[in-house]
Amino acid sequence: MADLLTNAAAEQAQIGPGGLFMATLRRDLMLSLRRKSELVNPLIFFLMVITLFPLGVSPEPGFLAQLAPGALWVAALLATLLSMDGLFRTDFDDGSLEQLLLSPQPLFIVVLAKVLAHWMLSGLALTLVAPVIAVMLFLPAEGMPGLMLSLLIGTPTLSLVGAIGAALTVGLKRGGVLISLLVLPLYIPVLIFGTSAVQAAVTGLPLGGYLALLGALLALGLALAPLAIGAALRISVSG
Amino acid sequence: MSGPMLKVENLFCERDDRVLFEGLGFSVDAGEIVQIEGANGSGKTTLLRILSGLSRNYEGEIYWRGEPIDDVRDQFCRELLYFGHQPGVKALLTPEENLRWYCALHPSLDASRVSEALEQVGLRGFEDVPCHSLSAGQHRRVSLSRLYLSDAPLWILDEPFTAIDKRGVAAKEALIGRHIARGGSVILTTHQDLQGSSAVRSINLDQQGGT
Amino acid sequence: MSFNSISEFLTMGGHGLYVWLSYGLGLVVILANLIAPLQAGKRLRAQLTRRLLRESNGS
Amino acid sequence: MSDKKWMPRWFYQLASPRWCYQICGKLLPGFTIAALVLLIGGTVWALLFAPADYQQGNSFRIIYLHVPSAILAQSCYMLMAIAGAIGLIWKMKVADMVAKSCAPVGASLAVLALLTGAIWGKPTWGSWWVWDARLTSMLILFFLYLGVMALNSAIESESTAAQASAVLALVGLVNIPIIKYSVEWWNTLHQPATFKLTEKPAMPAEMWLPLLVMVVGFYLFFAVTLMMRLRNEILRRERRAGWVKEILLSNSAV
Repeated sequence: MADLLTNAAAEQAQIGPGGLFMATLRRDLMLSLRRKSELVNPLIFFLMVITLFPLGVSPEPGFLAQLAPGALWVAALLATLLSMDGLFRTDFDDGSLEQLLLSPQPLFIVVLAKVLAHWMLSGLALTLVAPVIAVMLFLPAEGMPGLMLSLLIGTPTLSLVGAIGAALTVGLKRGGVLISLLVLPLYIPVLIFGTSAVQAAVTGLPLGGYLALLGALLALGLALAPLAIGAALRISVSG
Repeated sequence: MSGPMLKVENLFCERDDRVLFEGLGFSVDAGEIVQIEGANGSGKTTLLRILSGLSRNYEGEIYWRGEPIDDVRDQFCRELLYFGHQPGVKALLTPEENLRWYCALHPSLDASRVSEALEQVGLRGFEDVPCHSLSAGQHRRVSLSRLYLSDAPLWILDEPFTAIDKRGVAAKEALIGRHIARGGSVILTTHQDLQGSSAVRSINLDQQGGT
Repeated sequence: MSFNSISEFLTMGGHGLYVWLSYGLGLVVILANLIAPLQAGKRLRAQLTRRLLRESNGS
Repeated sequence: MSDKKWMPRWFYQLASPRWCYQICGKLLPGFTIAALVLLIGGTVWALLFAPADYQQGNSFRIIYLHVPSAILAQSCYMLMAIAGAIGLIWKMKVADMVAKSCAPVGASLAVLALLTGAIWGKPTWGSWWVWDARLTSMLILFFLYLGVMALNSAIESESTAAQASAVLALVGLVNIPIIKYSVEWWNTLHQPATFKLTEKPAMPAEMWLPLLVMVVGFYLFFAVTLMMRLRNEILRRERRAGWVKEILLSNSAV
């Protein structure tokens, strides 16, 4: 896999903003693939948090089924948050972030590529394993499409907003807890619409409205978050 | 173009309740080496970070080719090579991958010269070895190979000679000499004296601020 | 006047606890917001003055 | 900077910490008196003369604290974000200081709104806390304040802290309407429509007039505490300026 990526990088000649986007995406994916633990940690965390619910609340199937949409979304949200701290930190520590900020290329391209890479390894991965874990919580089969779709559309927003927190705290030695404090309140709308979508799917109501709202949040996040992330990175590096 | 490349006027910066420099002014012409001197903690790195645009916590004016630097930030970034305290090299990537990403950040660089640059710093044969298994000196040289790639007129180098052996230093000085000869400028900090370059001008930060 | 006697005013028709608790908290928050900056200002001025005197004596 | 030309003069004066310190000093006594008069008068009116609500009885009088503090907690956040933005864009120190002074005041007002809401909830709903849309969004607003304050205190460099907090406050400002909307919508989804704390059909004048007095009083009180905090902040940040030294020395001589 890694070799394939390297060869692809070698073939690319002309590097414009699009090339930078692809190069950064490839680089970040490659870095994560070479650090296997980072790849699976959010997934293991996701699984573990889900395990806590039957143990902590009740293993009764009917009850768990009712709890499942919220529990799955909260666990996915926390798992995304867990991996957020590392998004810019390694780049900050080894000086890559300075080089990135001094590039004449538009900053939001690199930022978007990094967030996309983060999402592919957290949100997208969580979306793919979510049905398996949902079965453990007795989520009815009708709820699965709602779960997958809402996670698919909702988790990129989580990555975008979380990256703002990561960028603001990247200069701090212990930013991990602080990120949660900054970002969790901002996650609430996504959580509300996400769980509602799953619940609607379970009860057989139409999902379209919720997914559209999640999509609107994502569009807004795509438009504005890179600006905030870029500004936050400049401020953090400056300090 | 006549006039200085980079001009600094009335620069003021304080850190942790301490004035690092105040009323600092100087200019850097084409073909000139400016060496920033000063004791540890006198603000050498801070000054280089301000000049490169990384740090915005200062007061005063900086001009790039006669224009306020904030107005021509993109142009300035295109013409700048910054070599910081941290090498900006990813330990998990190979030297070649590191340089390729750097080329993507700077579209004017020719990515096909990456292997040539690595050869220049003596890293031939290490192209596909992850940087974390290289020695400290080799690690540093991965970063320095950017100097061979770059055609940026202004180089800002923060301690470029640490963790590099004597022969490497000589090669680096020759490189800086070539850069000056083709009309580039260098602003650097170093604990070593630069040999054989007549155009070195130094700015001492110890006389600045320090109240 | 909505109340006929002081005791009626104090009990607030059985809601006295809630009303007085609320107004007590309101008073605390308002006073805290006035006293805190006053105190902080005093401390700050004293601290800055001490420092200024120390510095002018030192040099 | 080219954008300085069209800026009105007062904008510059406001940007001068010294001028700002002095004008705040001049305004403070008047504002303090006006705030006290309105707050005391409003409280007396609210407690003694305003009629009791026909449904909620005298517990309705909590509205005269709950609503002003809730309104102000929101206005304060807006001011904090806008001041932060001005500080970011025009590098105006005073704006940074205003933003920093806003956060603790706003947080305390959000706490007051939450506590009075909870206390009011007991006689109205029969429990101290209900996941009512307004209370929930106030709780989230409080969290947003906490985040800004935590970030501000975590970063050592003052200017970096101010800039970072400003970015966070702006992100929060964009989010507040979204959060409000989503919470309200979530609330209607989960709760049968019980009667709300503050939404009343056409409040009579003898009820909303004291409320108006209290709201204005709270705004004035907010101005007073903000100016006091701002003056402290100016002194602290400008401690090396000549005029601050003069003020300090003239005070210590007396």
